[in-house]
Amino acid sequence: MKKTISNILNVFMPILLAFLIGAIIMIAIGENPIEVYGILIEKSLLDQKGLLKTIHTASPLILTALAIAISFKANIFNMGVEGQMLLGGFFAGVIGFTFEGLNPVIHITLSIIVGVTVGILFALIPAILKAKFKVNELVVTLMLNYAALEFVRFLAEGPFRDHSSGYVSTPMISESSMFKRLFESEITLFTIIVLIVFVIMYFVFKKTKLGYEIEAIGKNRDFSEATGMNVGKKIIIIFIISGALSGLAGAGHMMSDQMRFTMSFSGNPGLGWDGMLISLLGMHSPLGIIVAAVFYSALITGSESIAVFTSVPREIILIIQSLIILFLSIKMISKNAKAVAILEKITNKILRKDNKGVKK
Amino acid sequence: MKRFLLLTVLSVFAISLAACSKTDDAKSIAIVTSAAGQNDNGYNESAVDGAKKIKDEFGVDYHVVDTTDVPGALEQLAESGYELIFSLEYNFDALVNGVGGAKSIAEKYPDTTFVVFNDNPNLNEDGTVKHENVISVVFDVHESSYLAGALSVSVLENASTLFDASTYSFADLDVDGRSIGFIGGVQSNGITVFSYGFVEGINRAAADLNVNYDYYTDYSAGFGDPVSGSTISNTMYQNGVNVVYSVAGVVGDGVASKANELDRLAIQVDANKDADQPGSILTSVLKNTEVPVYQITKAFIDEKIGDLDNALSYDLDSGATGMTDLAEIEKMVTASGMTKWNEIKTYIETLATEIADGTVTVTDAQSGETLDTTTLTNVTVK
Amino acid sequence: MNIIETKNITKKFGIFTANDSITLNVKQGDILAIAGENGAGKTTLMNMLYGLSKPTSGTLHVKGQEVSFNSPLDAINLGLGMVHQHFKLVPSLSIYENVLLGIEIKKEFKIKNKSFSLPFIDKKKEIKKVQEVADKYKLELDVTDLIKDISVGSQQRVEILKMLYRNVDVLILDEPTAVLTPQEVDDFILNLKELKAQGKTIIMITHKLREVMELSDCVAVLKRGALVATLKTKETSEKELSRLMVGRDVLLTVSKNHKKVDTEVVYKVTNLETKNELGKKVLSDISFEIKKGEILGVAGVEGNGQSELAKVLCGLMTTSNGNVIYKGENITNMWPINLRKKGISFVPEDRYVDGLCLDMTIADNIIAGNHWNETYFKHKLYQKKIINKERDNLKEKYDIRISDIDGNVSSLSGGNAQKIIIAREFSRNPDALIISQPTRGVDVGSIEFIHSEILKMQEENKAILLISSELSEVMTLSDRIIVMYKGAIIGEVDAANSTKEELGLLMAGIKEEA
Amino acid sequence: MDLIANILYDTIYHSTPVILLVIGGVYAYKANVLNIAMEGMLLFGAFSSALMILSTGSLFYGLLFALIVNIFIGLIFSYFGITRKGNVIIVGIAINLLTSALAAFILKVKGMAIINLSEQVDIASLKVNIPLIKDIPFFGDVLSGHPITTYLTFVLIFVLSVVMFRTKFGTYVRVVGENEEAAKSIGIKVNLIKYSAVIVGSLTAALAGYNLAIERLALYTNTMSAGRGFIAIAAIYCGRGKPKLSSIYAIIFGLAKALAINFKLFAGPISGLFEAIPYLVMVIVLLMASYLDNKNSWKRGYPNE
Repeated sequence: MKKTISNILNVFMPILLAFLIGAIIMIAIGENPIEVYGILIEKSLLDQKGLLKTIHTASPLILTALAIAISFKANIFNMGVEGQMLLGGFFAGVIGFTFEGLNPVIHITLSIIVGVTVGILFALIPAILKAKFKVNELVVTLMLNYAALEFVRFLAEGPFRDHSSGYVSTPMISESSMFKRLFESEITLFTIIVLIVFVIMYFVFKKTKLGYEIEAIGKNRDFSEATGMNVGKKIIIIFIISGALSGLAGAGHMMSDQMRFTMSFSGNPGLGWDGMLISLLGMHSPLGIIVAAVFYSALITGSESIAVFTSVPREIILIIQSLIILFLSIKMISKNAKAVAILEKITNKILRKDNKGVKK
Repeated sequence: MKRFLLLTVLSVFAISLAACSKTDDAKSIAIVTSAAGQNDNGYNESAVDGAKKIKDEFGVDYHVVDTTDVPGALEQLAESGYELIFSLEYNFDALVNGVGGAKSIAEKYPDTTFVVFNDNPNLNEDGTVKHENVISVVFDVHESSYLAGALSVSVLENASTLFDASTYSFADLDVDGRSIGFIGGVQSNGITVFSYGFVEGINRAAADLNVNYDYYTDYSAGFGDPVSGSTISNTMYQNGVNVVYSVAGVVGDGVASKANELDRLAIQVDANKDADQPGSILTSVLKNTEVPVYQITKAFIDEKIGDLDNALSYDLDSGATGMTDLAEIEKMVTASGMTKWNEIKTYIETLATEIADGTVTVTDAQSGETLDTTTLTNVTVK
Repeated sequence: MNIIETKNITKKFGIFTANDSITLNVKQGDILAIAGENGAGKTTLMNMLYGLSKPTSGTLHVKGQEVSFNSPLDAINLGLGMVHQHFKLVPSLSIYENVLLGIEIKKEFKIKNKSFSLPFIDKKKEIKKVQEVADKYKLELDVTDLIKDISVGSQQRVEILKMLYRNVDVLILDEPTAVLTPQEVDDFILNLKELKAQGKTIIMITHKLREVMELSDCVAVLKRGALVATLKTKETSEKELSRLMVGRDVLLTVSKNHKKVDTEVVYKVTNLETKNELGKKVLSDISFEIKKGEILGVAGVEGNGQSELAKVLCGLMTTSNGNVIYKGENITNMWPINLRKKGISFVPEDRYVDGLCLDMTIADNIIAGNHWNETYFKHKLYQKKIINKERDNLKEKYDIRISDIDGNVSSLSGGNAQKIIIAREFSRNPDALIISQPTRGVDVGSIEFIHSEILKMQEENKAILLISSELSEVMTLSDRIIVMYKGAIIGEVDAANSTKEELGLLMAGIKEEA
Repeated sequence: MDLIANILYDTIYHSTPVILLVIGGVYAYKANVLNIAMEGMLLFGAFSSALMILSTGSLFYGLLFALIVNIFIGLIFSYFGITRKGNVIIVGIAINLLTSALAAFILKVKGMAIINLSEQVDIASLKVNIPLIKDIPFFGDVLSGHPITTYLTFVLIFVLSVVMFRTKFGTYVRVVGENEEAAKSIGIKVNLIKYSAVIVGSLTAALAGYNLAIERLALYTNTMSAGRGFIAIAAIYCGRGKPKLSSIYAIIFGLAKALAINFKLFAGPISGLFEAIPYLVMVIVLLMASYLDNKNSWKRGYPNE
């Protein structure tokens, strides 16, 4: 009980504290934080259209967060989710605009396969470097993100440029490779695909041999090697899954949201980095990730509303996001803190009441 | 701890109350800026200046939105009742065509007029207008770039007459100094339109003076990093380039500061930035969004917006594009050089007239034209 | 005169009481032994004496003054020095740098009799001063050697030198003989007696009763955090002490019947060789064979290649030469998973690194190494029921005491944690076992149990390789013993007909001329 | 100036900020704290010095302010990563995001997109022309005409190397990184040493930011750090934390960047790809360093880094 309470507090305290600091900053520049947070919440969660948009925005983020989670869980730092996602999205887009008039099912499937494959291939570079040559994957993936960004920039400016566009952009993907909008909202079939992938990943994490091995490798690499879990091979598998999820995220973002590649395809700080925060918020567990993803994308859609309806710079949300990560990095409340004990008493009381109710 | 929880609960309540009570403003306009943001000291900022002017004159309020989600912002603004929205970002798909089977935003909000810039996406294949409530604005920047090109050559060829010898340290014209550079953010029609006009202007002046010029280009500087502007222009200047024209947002600030450092010349773009590095910026090629914002909003206030064309083109005469008044560079001209300087100014004016009356046609990449390099008799493109 | 007194010292970690109201007096010039099982609270007590932690309640008196330490520095300043069981040395630094850590001598320059210190370290002066002290106490060290190049025995002398240089009067030694050869232990005892003669007071934590009897003047026995007895060494016996420590009579040695072993060779190693990162051979020309139903013991001072041998045999390190043959099949350099599939079990030397995953549940630790087995992962899916059942079976069979059956391994004591490994590896019904340091840091009761389990495996005709730095363990359990020295086998003896002295000489690298 | 001299001059120019990050960053590395917040510290060093110079016009105040602000960031990093034992990678990422968000936010509140210091700073006058050397053909072009921080940087390589290996502080840093328990047992204040090691890095990062924004361009923009902090981490890894060796890797990056920029002009349509080269060079360098490290290893398995 104590552990659960302190775990919950350790997620909520950082969020509250970050919002509090955000409020202080807003007051300092003479704005009304209550109004700003009001718009944030109302437009992203309370309004039906906004809520569906939030869920739509959350879709690729769930995938990048899972991509981060599977690697971080194994104590492998694949910081290259951003790059893998960019390349996956880009090449899914290339398939999207190269073909025209295909059967939508075939076209969409083909684009997704290409996006996923590219994500995997790009993830294999750090994977092989790590598995075969023990090169630090953290630094390599950080470097490769920049290389990937420059590479797609080159492709978007050169070979795959939309000649009619005034800025760096590839042509718009064909109608047949777009995910159709559902319920007059921004939601598309992609969200449903994400949910299916999520269920599969939940299963992988919780119920399979791979999930077991990932947990062991993450918690004690020497132990895993000694008990015959061939860590090198597993590193490659983890990177492949991570890359596939990232590639799928990029492909889905392309085909359900962006429809063409521009230099702001990934947003700021980028779907991969957002995914990292979500994974952290959700403590690398699948269920946690899905809650965190909705919360986080509410922040994103809400921040756009802030830009539209108030004069507070949208960057306030970036500040709040980074503060949340910072505060999340530590345990704010220990299991033995007073607050935990008090809350435990309260919950116990409530639970006991419920129990009585059931018995009667 | 309890206090925290209480605070949250309370704020959520307060928030919901506050948020529900937003009233619609009567007649107010919105400007959705491009990625560079409203403080870019150029393209976006002059649009905001136009709106400010309107506010001062007619009291019509304006709202500026910096966003990464342009379609989302357009929709939210239209939804909340704005009737005139300027969208400065190059992002038209959702507005004009609709994506993923959804209705286009223009169609969804027929009572709102959307103004887009730099392109005309609002045309069907057969040339008819798609949405009556979308106005596209293009600037004839190829023409102003043409003038800038001609000015560059004229100034370089007469540098020894115009300026004090110690003011600039130009590369020797007879060695490799007859070189001019162009730095673009990306390789796209929106950028090459400047470059083509510029190089044609160089060619014109070079031909008139019977000299030959080298033309260096780089279209990969991006729009965000002045450092890359500084380094790329440095390589150009080190290779003998005496004037660098940059069309790449704040990248140009890096170029201008490099020009200042090396005592050469730079040409800026969008707004009048001549005074940023006095004496080092030859001129700025204006893309003055203030003019269309002001004019269109005025039409909107007068309820004559329906009379406007769906495609507005702003040429040299409109004042929305052109060169600056050259006041900053003129300060560098010595007394003895003034005669020559006035000669050059007259020459440029002649060229402007020739463009206006159609004697000279400048390649317009914006409308899909490509540069025919064989016409560049006196320029070698490197 | 009492140089140190503790009055009702209590230390609590959360709800756990590590030291319960301990009152202890140490006379100046005495050698006091503190005996007790692992987890009895010996180290906690010493850490408080040395300023590494603070008592929850109670007071500490040094030389009659009540004191309160905020850091080891305070303890050192009052003349208390400690040598930890795991040496606190920096391998890449030299001896003198380690000794002077924290009290470096800076370069000085003089102007008109006034001296100014520079921020740089005066290496020459440092070497000279440290060497002087080392020579004074006859510690036989060249202080410019790097720690990573010297033997474990020398490293311990460096730790002692560190304290002597700081002029301490009281030396606290935590399990000082664990890493020494029998000969080194004898030298060490002489060293301590010399220090005592020079007026130093010594407090020694140990669970080795032989040394308690041989060395100390008095002995304090701790059990579950409480002081159960303080005795004069002369007036007690090993047997009494062990009963006080464990709370019941303990078989100090298991009896083994040296039956005739089979002639069938199960496990064979020929000319095995491997190198470290610097390209230096750490194993050279290792050859041996193990027959069915035989325990081959590997003795030697730690750091003579035993760890590397175990690593190579477990598949965690590759060979640069040589072969491993198991049941006639060449299994050299196979990955751990394949070795396990072939029916070889491993008990690694460092149980918390290679043997267990502290942050995983007991059940998950139980199936590790067997996780390729379809029973536990049918269609690659986790079979929770089967796995938990297996866990409960083994818990019963191997007498593993667990407070929270679904908890993590980190909640278990050393002995019970080791039993999990033993249970996991022994229950697989392997044909060969590679066992390293099976009872290191394990309480007396568990040692007894583990030893009998090993012998049981022998009864079942398994081929067993037993690597241990605990000489008595190797001697009581093995049939034959090979001794490793500097990465090679220096000699082989028959366990039944050898003596501690004979093995001790081999361990020290001295080979008797035949 | 001919091409080779130009490339070499640019190499020094592009290496300088990375070297600064490296020689400060090695301290945290050696103290066993992976400081990937270098990126954010670099950016904030640039930002705070530019902001201060904008309002006071004084270069000195700008640098001083950057140093103070960066000490503060170093303290935040240390508090979360060391005192509270948060995962330093996550703390680092948070600091990187926070610094760039704060800088962007402040600029927006002040109504600016970038900070342009052309009125306050004259870059040409900041360049130091070394008498005698500047007149030597070729070498003069390469070695002379850099801002003062550049020369300071090359001096600092040796100074900080001496501090690392010859002084008490340097020794403690290495001891803490190698065997924390040993350090504790003789009363070294481990956290104090770690804090100091991190702060050495934040100070050189402030200097690097000052060099990048003020001396080179008289400009600040939100994207100007461009991954240099991560490059520095890569260089530190390759050089195993040795100041001089790591600096050499930083120079390799500078060379790759200089080559990429100088050849871009002649590369035509593929010039865009050149931007990726410096990053790929670092990956290859990492691979080689790692290969050499593990060439003789007979151990299987992957150390937790």
